Amino acid sequence: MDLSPILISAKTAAVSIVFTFFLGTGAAFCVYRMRHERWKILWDGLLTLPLVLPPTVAGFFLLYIFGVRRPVGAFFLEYFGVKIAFSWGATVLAAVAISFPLMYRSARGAFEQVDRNLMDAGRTLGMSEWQIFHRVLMPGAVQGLLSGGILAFARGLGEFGATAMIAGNIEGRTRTLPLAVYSDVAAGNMESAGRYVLILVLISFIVVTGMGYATYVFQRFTRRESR
Amino acid sequence: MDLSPILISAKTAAVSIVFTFFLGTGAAFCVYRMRHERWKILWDGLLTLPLVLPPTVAGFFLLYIFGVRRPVGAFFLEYFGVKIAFSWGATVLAAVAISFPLMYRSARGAFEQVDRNLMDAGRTLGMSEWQIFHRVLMPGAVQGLLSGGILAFARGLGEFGATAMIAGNIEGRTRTLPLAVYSDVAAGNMESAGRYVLILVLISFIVVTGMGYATYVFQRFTRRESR
Amino acid sequence: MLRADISKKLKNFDLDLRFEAEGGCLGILGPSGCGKSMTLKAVAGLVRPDRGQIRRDDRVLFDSGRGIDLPPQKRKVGYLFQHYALFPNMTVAQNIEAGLLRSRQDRSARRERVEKLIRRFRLEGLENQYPTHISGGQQQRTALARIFASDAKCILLDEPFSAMGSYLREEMQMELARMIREFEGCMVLVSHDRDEIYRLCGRTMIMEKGRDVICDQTQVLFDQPRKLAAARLTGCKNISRVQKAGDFQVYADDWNVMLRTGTKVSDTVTHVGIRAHDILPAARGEDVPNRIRVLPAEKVSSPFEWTLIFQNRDHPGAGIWMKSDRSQHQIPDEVTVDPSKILLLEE
Amino acid sequence: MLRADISKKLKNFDLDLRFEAEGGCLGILGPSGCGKSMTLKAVAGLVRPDRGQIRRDDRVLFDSGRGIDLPPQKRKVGYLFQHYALFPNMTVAQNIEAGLLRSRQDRSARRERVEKLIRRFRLEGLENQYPTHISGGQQQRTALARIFASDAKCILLDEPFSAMGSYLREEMQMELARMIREFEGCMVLVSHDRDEIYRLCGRTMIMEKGRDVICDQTQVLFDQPRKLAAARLTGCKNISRVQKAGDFQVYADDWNVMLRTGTKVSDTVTHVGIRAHDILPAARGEDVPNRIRVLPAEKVSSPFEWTLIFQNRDHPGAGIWMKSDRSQHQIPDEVTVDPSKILLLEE
Amino acid sequence: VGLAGCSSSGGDSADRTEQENAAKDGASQESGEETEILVAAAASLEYAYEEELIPMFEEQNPGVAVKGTYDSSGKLQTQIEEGLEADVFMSAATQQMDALTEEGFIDGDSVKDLLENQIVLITSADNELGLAEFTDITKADTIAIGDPASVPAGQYAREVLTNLRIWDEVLAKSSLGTNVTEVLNWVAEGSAQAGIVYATDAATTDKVRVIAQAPVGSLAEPAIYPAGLVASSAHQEEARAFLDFLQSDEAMAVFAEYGFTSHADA
Ligand SMILES: Nc1ncnc2c1ncn2[C@@H]1O[C@H](COP(=O)(O)OP(=O)(O)OP(=O)(O)O)[C@@H](O)[C@H]1O
Ligand SMILES: Nc1ncnc2c1ncn2[C@@H]1O[C@H](COP(=O)(O)OP(=O)(O)OP(=O)(O)O)[C@@H](O)[C@H]1O
Ligand code: MOO
Ligand SMILES: [Mg+2]
Ligand SMILES: [Mg+2]
Repeated sequence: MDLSPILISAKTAAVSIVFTFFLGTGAAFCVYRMRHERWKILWDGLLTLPLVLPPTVAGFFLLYIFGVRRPVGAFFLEYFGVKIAFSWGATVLAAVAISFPLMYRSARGAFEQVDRNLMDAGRTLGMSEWQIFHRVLMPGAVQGLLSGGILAFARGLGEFGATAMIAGNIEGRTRTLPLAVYSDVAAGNMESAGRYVLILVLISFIVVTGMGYATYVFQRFTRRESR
Repeated sequence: MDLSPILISAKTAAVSIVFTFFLGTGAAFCVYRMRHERWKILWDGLLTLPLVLPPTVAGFFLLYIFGVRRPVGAFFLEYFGVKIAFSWGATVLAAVAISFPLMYRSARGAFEQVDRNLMDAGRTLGMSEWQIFHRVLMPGAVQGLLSGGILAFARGLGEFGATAMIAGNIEGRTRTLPLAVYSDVAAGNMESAGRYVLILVLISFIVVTGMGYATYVFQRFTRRESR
Repeated sequence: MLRADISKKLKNFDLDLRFEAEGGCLGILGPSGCGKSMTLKAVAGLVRPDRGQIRRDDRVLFDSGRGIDLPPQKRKVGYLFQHYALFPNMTVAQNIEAGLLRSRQDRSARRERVEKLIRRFRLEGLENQYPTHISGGQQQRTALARIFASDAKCILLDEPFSAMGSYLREEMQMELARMIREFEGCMVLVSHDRDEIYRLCGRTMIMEKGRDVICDQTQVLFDQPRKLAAARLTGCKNISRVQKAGDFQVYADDWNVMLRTGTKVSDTVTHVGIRAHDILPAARGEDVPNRIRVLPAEKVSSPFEWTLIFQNRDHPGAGIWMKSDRSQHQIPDEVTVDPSKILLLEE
Repeated sequence: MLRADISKKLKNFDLDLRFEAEGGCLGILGPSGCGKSMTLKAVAGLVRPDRGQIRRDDRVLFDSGRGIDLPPQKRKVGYLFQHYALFPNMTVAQNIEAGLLRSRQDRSARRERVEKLIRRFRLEGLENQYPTHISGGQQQRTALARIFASDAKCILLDEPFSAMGSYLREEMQMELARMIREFEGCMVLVSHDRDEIYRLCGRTMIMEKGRDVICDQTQVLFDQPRKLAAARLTGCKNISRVQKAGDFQVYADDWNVMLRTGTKVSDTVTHVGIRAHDILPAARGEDVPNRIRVLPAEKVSSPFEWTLIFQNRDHPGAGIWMKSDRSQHQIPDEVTVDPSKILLLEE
Repeated sequence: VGLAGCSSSGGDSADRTEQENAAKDGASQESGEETEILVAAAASLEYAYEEELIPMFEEQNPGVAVKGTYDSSGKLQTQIEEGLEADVFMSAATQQMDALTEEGFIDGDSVKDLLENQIVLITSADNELGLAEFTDITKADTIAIGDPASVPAGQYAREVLTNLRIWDEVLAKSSLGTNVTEVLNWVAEGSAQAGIVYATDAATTDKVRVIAQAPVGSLAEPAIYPAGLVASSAHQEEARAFLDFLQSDEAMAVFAEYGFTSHADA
């Protein structure tokens, strides 16, 4: 069995979740800070949209944006000398694009349930908005963020359609586990496919239950005493 | 422009969200009711797993379960006279299978944050467990459930990989909007694809913001006064 | 009649107590986090004790030995939650009706019953309001009406007034007192507020860290707390560790004074307590026992009461609280305590 | 010095009030939901009034006319939240340090300052505890220490004791009284508990439905409430609508009695109030004014007080509350009120 | 009716089917009902079918409606095995058809090798690598080919390159597409510098340029598109009519328009 897809997938999932986490959280924060409920609802709608695009189609769009001949892709190539399409980076790009809405929505919910009085308290104490963000809001939302992170991680780990489109399927470079599974399944190599699926499922299972356990422990530590 | 994909997708999304909603909510409720934290975490992990499978691969698995010659498929055919694979029902099956984990996790979170005292109050008042479920727990979780429903709806509407596998891509029967978009994009009919994408995005946008607005109105109505 | 003898392992300590409530109202007084709510929840069947027995009248609700554990639905034990736990998605009338769902009455019979309860608990006009839109007192009445609807034979009240300001509290207590008189079953009221317990309960149990420290008639308990925890919880402001110095004499370590006592000091006495109201100003030269010279004090006044805190002038130590009527306006140089007012306490 | 004159549209009513606080502590007394917290939040810069002006000392914090609206960070106004709003993810020491982040001191200077405050607020030993693991009183001290750390020139206290039982409350009030004396800036204390206001505030403003009803020295306000809302909020239990029957005489509709008054009844008087402590038993045959024959009463006792509620025997009406010392044990047949104790009130 | 009988001219058979239909399904036709047949065809056939062939057939055969489902041949094979109720199957390679015939899903006698397709080397329209012949493919840094495991075009590409003895070298820098569309887009967008697809695929877009056809003899057998009847079809008559129609001259003319060559011609 070829081990490279496992490594690539692990790397991709690990790196992409970092981006997804920060982008999703950042977007959620921006919307959270908006004054008018109407704008919030509108942005909520917009930022959930990528979810509705079939990944393969989303992959096309990415290709039309980041392809070497397209403005953004050309820009990257010219000024940074990075070719995005067909590089390992593209697997990350695809995973981030596809899992973003999940992270965004979870983070929005998590922020919304933080006690606004805590933030107001920070303000009257003279804490800057940034200090309030990272010392009050983030710690208060941490559980929801973790749970969103798990969803996004799992989705990113299993991402296939967009990845194939923008990153290609180059063995040892961009062939992630889902691509390898697909290839085997399509060819009828069910045994090999089964092994890959097992690994995919195992990684995800370990991460998901691991995080679940961590959250549980964390909860026990800081939860308000039940009255 | 062929309108049938719009109708099919609308029907599929509408029906599948009903199934997803009840299955996801039901599963979440079962896990919520478990006594031991360890089992909960384990089931959380298991029920999140489908998310990690590339939809196309999930589609293969579904086909190997619901194909007419496979046990489950054969059973349905024999006892109910329904053929599942490659019928319109299969588009629903695919959408439900793929969007299930999103609904499940949202519902879990929603249940978890309902005040357990309310349920205990119901018990001491002699309400049956079923009455407690539908008169106390469900209304208390309704916001989280709606938000999860939105996520699941959007994901189901955009489902492509598993649908193509188990339902096929039969015009007027199983060709949903995502499949139509894919076909057009693949053929380079960007204009027609664009129109379909627009409709896809529009439906989802209307539903997502509509639900967002409904939730907002609902919140204003029952929210505890801010202290 | 309610009789419980339970033990259960908790996070920080073990719950391990027995008590009995018969008619009237039993008060449970204890500091925050001592396990009061846990105890009530065990009786109601919401948490399961590790060992023990709970009986209501002649029904066994729980018996670990015989493997009996009735579900809360069958215990006919009403529980007034600390913050009422009204269903926020139901109106006042619907909340009350929720208590009737057990009895398989038809709609019209139920509705009639609800109307009766609404009148009885003076909730007329609020039938269609949601709990968040009514005042704390109205919420409490709704929660009580709901319990009465459920035909409970025994009612447990968990700090029923903790969520209201003193503005409402007094009225609510009066109302509850009336209800207690009218109710035939037994009641248990949990609180960390001594006034509440004093006003409403015939008997009182003092709890500390999951254990029943002492249980007696409320009046007796407030007059003669006997236990350190009981003295503290019944509002005795001045407490000091003591050393026995004679049959009727102790030395109070915290205030550095020798005190004469009214009753004989047994060997088990470790502390004494003096209520703030029992510290009286001593007229200069007058011959009174337990005279203490005091330092200039902190002073606080409430509408009908004065509070002073001073220290022993000769040997400064812990503060001594004195409360008196508003009519007196002089800060005394010396104070005195009648030996009979000195409470002898065991740890 | 703090001076505010603000108005803001709220959901159910409009906030529209002006007040001034100078040294000492200004109390704001009002029923639940009347806009007390809103008012404080406007001063702190957490909500924005629609119109008006707020000044602290010689700084303009807000002026709708001139378009000035300082952010809360720059107002140097400390706010003690209703439930303290301690950061649950920070220890006591970290919470206090959060108040120091504005001043760009280095770590060691900050730490030193924190240690000082911990000593000053008697939080030694709790530095590394999380807020959920300390008692209500300790939480309050931590919240106050945090405000003092932030170098606030004016402190707003929003129902600082609402979260504790009476067991803790008294101690905490004492402590706060000391703090108020030591603090040089001005303070505003919001409460729906008259005792609290009475004990801690030199001046008091009464609020009702977003408006300032009356503002005066606390002592004066409690003695002569003058306004119906003020009487009710300062704890006057007996209030009745009246009709003027003479220069020194009114007819109380709710109790069906004629009452003589100590002061001249002006035409604007609509109600009278009588404090429960001012209702005294009338000895048989004795010639006293305002004598009322009463029906057998409800009786409730608290450790050092008795409460009786009776009705006019001749013309039963609303209940009349009487409170008295524990020492008296007889339920009277007739009661009396000194005409000078009858409070004349305007609506 | 034997298979041999069907090899007569398309027009004839179409007429005859029409008559048969009219006779057999008269009742259902009156009530406005149509017989519906499902054609499962390789994705590369979709445009020829949807835009021209199906409308043409339906016009000639009132009362018969044709639905198409298009995907990669391998996927369609799986789907037919799992119960896809197609009536006609047209694959982009003989492998899938042979497998299905062997398993009894396809009526072996009905299978006709209809079309041939060319395997071509493409680059994007503006590529300046200066490739001239098929073996120049090794000059490209990144190459796009179909996954030989599941995509017929990929299987042919592997055969050609193996015969040219450059398969390993090419594979090392190849991205294996899960379907032809992917391969085409990779090249068109410049993600890959060169790629191997069918001539018909290359013809669908002007963003790629055909460099060369696979050298003669590099394929043991040409890339053949066989079509056949699904054995379990409930509409044997109509399906057979469609199959016959596909062999008609006018159908062949349409296929030619889309870049295919008739197998008989080759
Ligand atoms: N599920 C649980 N398992 C174990 N320990 C618990 C659990 N829930 C609460 N405890 C602990 O049990 C103790 C008693 O809790 P309880 O709620 O009965 O206190 P209480 O006397 O009602 O306090 P309060 O006056 O604050 O309401 C607390 O120390 C708490 O930490
Ligand atoms: N964001 C808001 N916009 C409009 N109205 C509000 C808003 N928040 C609260 N209100 C309303 O303003 C009124 C005053 O609220 P506030 O919190 O100031 O009352 P409060 O006097 O502090 O009451 P409590 O004693 O219960 O704390 C309430 O009737 C409330 O419904
Ligand atoms: O829905 Mo996909 O395109 O198989 O990831
Ligand atoms: Mg409790
Ligand atoms: Mg408030």
